[in-house]
Amino acid sequence: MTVRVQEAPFDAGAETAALTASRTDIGGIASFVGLVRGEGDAVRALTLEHYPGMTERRLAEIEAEARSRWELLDCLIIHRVGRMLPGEPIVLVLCASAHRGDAFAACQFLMDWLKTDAPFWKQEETPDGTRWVDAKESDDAAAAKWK
Amino acid sequence: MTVRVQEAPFDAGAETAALTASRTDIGGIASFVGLVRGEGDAVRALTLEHYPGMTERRLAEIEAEARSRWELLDCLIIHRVGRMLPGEPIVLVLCASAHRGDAFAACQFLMDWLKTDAPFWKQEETPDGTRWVDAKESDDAAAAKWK
Amino acid sequence: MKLLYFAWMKAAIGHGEEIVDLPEGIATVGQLVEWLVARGDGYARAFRNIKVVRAAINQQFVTLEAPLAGATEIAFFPPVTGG
Amino acid sequence: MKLLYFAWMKAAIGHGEEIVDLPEGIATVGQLVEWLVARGDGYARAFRNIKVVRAAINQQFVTLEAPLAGATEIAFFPPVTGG
Repeated sequence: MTVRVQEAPFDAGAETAALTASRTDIGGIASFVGLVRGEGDAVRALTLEHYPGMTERRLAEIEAEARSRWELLDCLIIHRVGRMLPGEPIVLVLCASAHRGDAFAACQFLMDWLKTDAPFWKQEETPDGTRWVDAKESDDAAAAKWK
Repeated sequence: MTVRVQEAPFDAGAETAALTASRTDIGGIASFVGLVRGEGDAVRALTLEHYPGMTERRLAEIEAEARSRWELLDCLIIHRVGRMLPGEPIVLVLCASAHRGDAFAACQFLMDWLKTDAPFWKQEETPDGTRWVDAKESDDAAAAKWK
Repeated sequence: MKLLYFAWMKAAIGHGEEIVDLPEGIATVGQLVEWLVARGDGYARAFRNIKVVRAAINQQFVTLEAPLAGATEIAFFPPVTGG
Repeated sequence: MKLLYFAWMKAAIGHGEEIVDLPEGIATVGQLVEWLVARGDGYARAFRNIKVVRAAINQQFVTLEAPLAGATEIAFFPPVTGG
């Protein structure tokens, strides 16, 4: 059960291997990697700002909520901050369970809540300058279905 | 859009990296790795038998069905056959999309259909000898919800 | 016509593959099963619980009512347990 | 009392952090916002559309009606866009 906020890129494969190392009770691992989309050439870079302290606290709370709802054997959230280029990974969520249903549901729940309940903000570098990304109503709707 | 049936283990991280290499249109990759569970010491090894030819054909059909239902930028299914030990990976499904909802749904759909519609059979080695694993009604129910 | 058997059906029958010449009058998968069951105890054991037996003609799932016309490869197997 | 601003609110106000001494009579987050808005154009711009402004007291989300009692760190920010 780990939450990390970091500037460095992550290696999803190595994180998965670390999670499964020397144990034989995990039946499945559902995971999600979010990447910077270039939108053609419209986005040249993305900078993630966050609220240090509150971010880690909210991620831990969201992760604890997931563990209370589903049978999880392990769980990992890594969210990057700082500047990153199109194609680079932003976020990783791994959920390990004995059964796939719990792993899938928890992973999707964590991503939906991350999008609406963790204090991160995205700023895009475009050919016309920088702009702050607007929050999406579809993200609020996705998160609301778990309430 | 790739389907592989193989005896060798796979590297989920390397497969993910290959899928995203040199492109910037992918917003998210949902993935699932299924592992051999040891059930304490009750399962010492698992052997996967399959129907060569029909397996690849069914996997390709199931994958095409997923692509027709959701907006996928890429998709990968790797299913191992032969003998494997507890903790080893059996199956990998990766679904890449511009948006996470499509990636998650397609990944879950592929796993559900794999469980009920692809000709694989599991045999367990237990302390009391080998036994063929029974099909689960819960898998049929999971697959039926997509019909 | 090539017949294939998998998993515990293969174990019960004793082999996973055979070539057969069907007699006249066997037109469906169900009739083929009846003919096989009459061939010996192994077949009878493999097909004992016909409800759980799955069949495929030329690598496509079919029901027991499916006609054999055009079939070159017929497979019988238990419910699948992959993934 | 420490105030924090993030994203475009920080840009509008010109800094992301400040220590303030509140005058008497400011008891809720909403009253704090009114007091800040009166301090200058940057604040007025940051809080122009109050509906989209989110607030946290001591790193917990709160509404504009929340009392300031016990608050040591108050943050204002736009709707979040992580993940």
